[in-house]
Amino acid sequence: MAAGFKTAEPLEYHRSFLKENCRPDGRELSEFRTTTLNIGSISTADGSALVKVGNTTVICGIKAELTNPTVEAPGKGYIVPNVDLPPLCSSRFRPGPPSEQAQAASQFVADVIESSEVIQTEDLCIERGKLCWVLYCDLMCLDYDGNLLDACTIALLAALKNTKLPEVTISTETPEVNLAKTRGLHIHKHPVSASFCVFDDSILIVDPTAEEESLKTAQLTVVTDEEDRLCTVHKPGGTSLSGEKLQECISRATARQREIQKLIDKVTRSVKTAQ
Amino acid sequence: MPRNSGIILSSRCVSGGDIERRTSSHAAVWFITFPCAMPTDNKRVRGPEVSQSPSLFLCEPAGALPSHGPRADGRQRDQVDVRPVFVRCGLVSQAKGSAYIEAGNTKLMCCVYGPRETERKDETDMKCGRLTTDMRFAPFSCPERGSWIQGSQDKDLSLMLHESLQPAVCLHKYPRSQIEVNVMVLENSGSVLAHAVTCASLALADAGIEMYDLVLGCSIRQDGTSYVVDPTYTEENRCSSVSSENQGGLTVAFLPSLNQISGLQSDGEMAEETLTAGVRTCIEGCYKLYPVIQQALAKAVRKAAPPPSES
Amino acid sequence: SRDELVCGSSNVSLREFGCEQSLLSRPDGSASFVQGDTSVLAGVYGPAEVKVSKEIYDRATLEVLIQPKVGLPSVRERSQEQCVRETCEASLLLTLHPRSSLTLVLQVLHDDGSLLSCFLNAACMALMDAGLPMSCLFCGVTCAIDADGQIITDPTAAQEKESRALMTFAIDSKECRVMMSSTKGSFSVHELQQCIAVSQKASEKIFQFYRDSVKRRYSKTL
Amino acid sequence: MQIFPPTPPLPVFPPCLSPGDKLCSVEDCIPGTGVYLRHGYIYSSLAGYVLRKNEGEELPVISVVRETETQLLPDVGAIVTCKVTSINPRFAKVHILYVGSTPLKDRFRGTIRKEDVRATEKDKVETYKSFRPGDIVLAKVISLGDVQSNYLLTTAENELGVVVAHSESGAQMVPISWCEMQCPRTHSKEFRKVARVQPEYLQA
Repeated sequence: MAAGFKTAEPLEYHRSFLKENCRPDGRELSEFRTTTLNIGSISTADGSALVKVGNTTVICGIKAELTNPTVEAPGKGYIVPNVDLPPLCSSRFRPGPPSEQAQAASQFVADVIESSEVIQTEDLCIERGKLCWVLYCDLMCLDYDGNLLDACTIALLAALKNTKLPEVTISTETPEVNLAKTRGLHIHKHPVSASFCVFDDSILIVDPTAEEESLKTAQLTVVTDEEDRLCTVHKPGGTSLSGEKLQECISRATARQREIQKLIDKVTRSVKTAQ
Repeated sequence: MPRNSGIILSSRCVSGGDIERRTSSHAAVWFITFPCAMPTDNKRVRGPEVSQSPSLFLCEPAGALPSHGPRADGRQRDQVDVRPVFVRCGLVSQAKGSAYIEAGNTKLMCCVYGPRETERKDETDMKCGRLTTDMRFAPFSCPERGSWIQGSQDKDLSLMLHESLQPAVCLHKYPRSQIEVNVMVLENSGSVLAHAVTCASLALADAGIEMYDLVLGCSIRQDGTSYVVDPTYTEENRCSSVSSENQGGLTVAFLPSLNQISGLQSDGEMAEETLTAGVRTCIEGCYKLYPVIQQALAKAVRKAAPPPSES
Repeated sequence: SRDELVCGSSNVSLREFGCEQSLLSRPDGSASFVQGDTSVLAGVYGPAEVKVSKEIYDRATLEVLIQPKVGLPSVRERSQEQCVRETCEASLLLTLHPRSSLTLVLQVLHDDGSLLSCFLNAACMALMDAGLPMSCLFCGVTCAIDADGQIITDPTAAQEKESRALMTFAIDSKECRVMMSSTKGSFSVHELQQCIAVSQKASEKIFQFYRDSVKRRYSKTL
Repeated sequence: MQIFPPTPPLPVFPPCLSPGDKLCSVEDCIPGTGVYLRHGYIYSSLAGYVLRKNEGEELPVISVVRETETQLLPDVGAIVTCKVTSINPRFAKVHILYVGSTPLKDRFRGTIRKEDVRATEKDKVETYKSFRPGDIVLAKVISLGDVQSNYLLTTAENELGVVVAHSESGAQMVPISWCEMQCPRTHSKEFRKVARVQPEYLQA
């Protein structure tokens, strides 16, 4: 009869688990789901990564193209992130223009890139005022089971580390692209995000699943980099949060940043040795 | 080679259950690709107005492909030499049924949702269900970056996928409801429609939707007298070296155990007997693929639950 | 004129505030909120008929639309809409109007910095003016950390441009805690706690301003 | 290059079927579920295991079965569990959550008309005295409905009706008669068309 209880009274069902400090899938309140990473699996992209946080799967493909820089910022290239939630990843998304959640996620990723300065857009400039790179970072969710923002930041960071840009020389008027010689991107910072959900204005849980996300009263996402500086504290409304709980989340986020950075380095090394 | 340039004369053959050829061919349509100046799309983060792909400015152009002798990836020409296929079912937790297929570098994923309530109801829905298909290319899936907005080619492929799957699904068992098939191409390295058909029918079977038979897809590329089975992206878009007739591509959707063709799409210009020979080659290609698909399905069913004790 | 209120290391100086209520005839509640040169007009419609697809059986459906001063709303406006909507949902008692719809429209008249906090203040005044049941009031405070680490509250657009970090908080009136936070730029944990403290102090001044303007509004009609 | 981590190898089981496999001819057995008939032969229409059940007559009933008896669609006569979403004097609108015991991933909409609420004194029924939004109700499907309307349901039997209801104060109410429920906290009584609790659901 438990299955009946779960769909008929989802909030009661989750509360009964949270009373014993555990969750329906057996995790503690501050435990992340297993995170697996797969780098460079798309050969048509200049850089790609696939991340699975529990069931939530996000794939990021980066395509570099040539364009001319803006008049105001002649020495800077562009980086254009976009998150898409296709109808494939969950039955709640309909085909058509991106939903508010997809647009909010795109804006979140754009803010994280800008705030954390993960790469300097000056590195993307080829010829000041004439020619520069534009990195289209396309993030797509293949399986939506909650906590989209964490999976997106990890996928983006791993894909940026995997990106190879061909060398471009401007001898005559038209640029010359030499695919043989490629160079990687210089990654200045490693921003990693940790998302939390608040239940009944008090209980704080980490890495919520889609079900837990639908029952939340507030949601908080903290992005930190390796020098423990905060890049984003994104709490889009909901019930208020005290200072101590906010501090609790920040310390959990810094621990998470260490874990993920180790994971990305390990996988990048294993891919390098494999080539 | 930009994705869709040059003359495409597409003639589509659609058949219901048995082979009955109703050809409806479109007039010659000329697609010219502009540097992708997308309409202002204010629902996404926008980059510069116009940007070109670096492949337009390559200092040494890609070498022309040999038109006889072994193919670039070592497979033989004029033989049913299909790329090895990696298939998995049941990967997406949210979907009723899902399948992932990898043939060479072509990577496709398909999810099935339903049967669920139809938004728009009309008379035919009362008696039998409705099948909707949506096929999309990820922007990073082709050498030339595609846009997020579904192009006309994606819509065309979705329609062909729908025509190939519709005869194989027992829709009369799902009155008043709708079954949604979503295919996402992660990487396009040739014969995308063929593998999409196979992947979609596998996802339907994994979802527990009743079907008359699985649907397998195979495609060939005819170049003069020689043909290549399961062509890669470069072979598909290569302009022919010898300009004789019989230039074109052919994709067949085939029901293996009922021995029927449910969908046939061919473009280019071919003589009658070349076309029928091509169809026969494709059918042979599908039979080669059949055991791998059955084995993948069996593994998914076993993983879901051990067999019930024989009563 | 900036009325100075020196507290702790940073001064909580807010620009000249101005607020006018029920200035529009069509919406059920409306308010215009001016912070320095930044001014926003808010209109509230509802509780009204709801579309079947958006209907929630036990509470009202709140929809927020932000219209920029020029051009069409883009991805940034959608993200701001989400912040304002979820803040209002937390403070409104939506279960008292089940299966109905509330629409909040925010029109930017002029943007000279601290736009998101001006949205929040205008939204709160408009909801009050519409007479909707609310569990608590909320106000928006924006803090900027300039190059040498000083915290400026309610910055102008120029101050925002050369600031190292920018944070906007929604503070609720009951426990004075953070309901919404949207940040830009990188900062340390200590700077974050400092900015929250400054915002909480500034929120008391703003809530006092709310009471004064509502008292002024109803003293005329009584 | 595999894109997903490989799953561990599985023990070998008897071969399972995929759609379109020929099972046997019509003379050998009677088609059950998950199979279809074509040109005198029985073919499997599901991916699953063969199940031969012989009930008395000489020909066994052959069917193909998947892991759980996934009743995918609410069909006529099925007992469904649903949640009331809105009520008005003429009918109550519900979302169907369960068909039998299998939860539905996607919600189907249903309607309980006023005259289908109970069997006795059909015309004196007031819907707001029978259901309230948010109640969990057991009902039976009487028709698939036509183009405009959705599934038509009925609660006109004793064991159909409200199973779980929350009172004004939010506590879960206890049924005290076939048409009344009481809130344990405020002891206030509210009218509902209560389902008589089946003996097997009464835990100790």
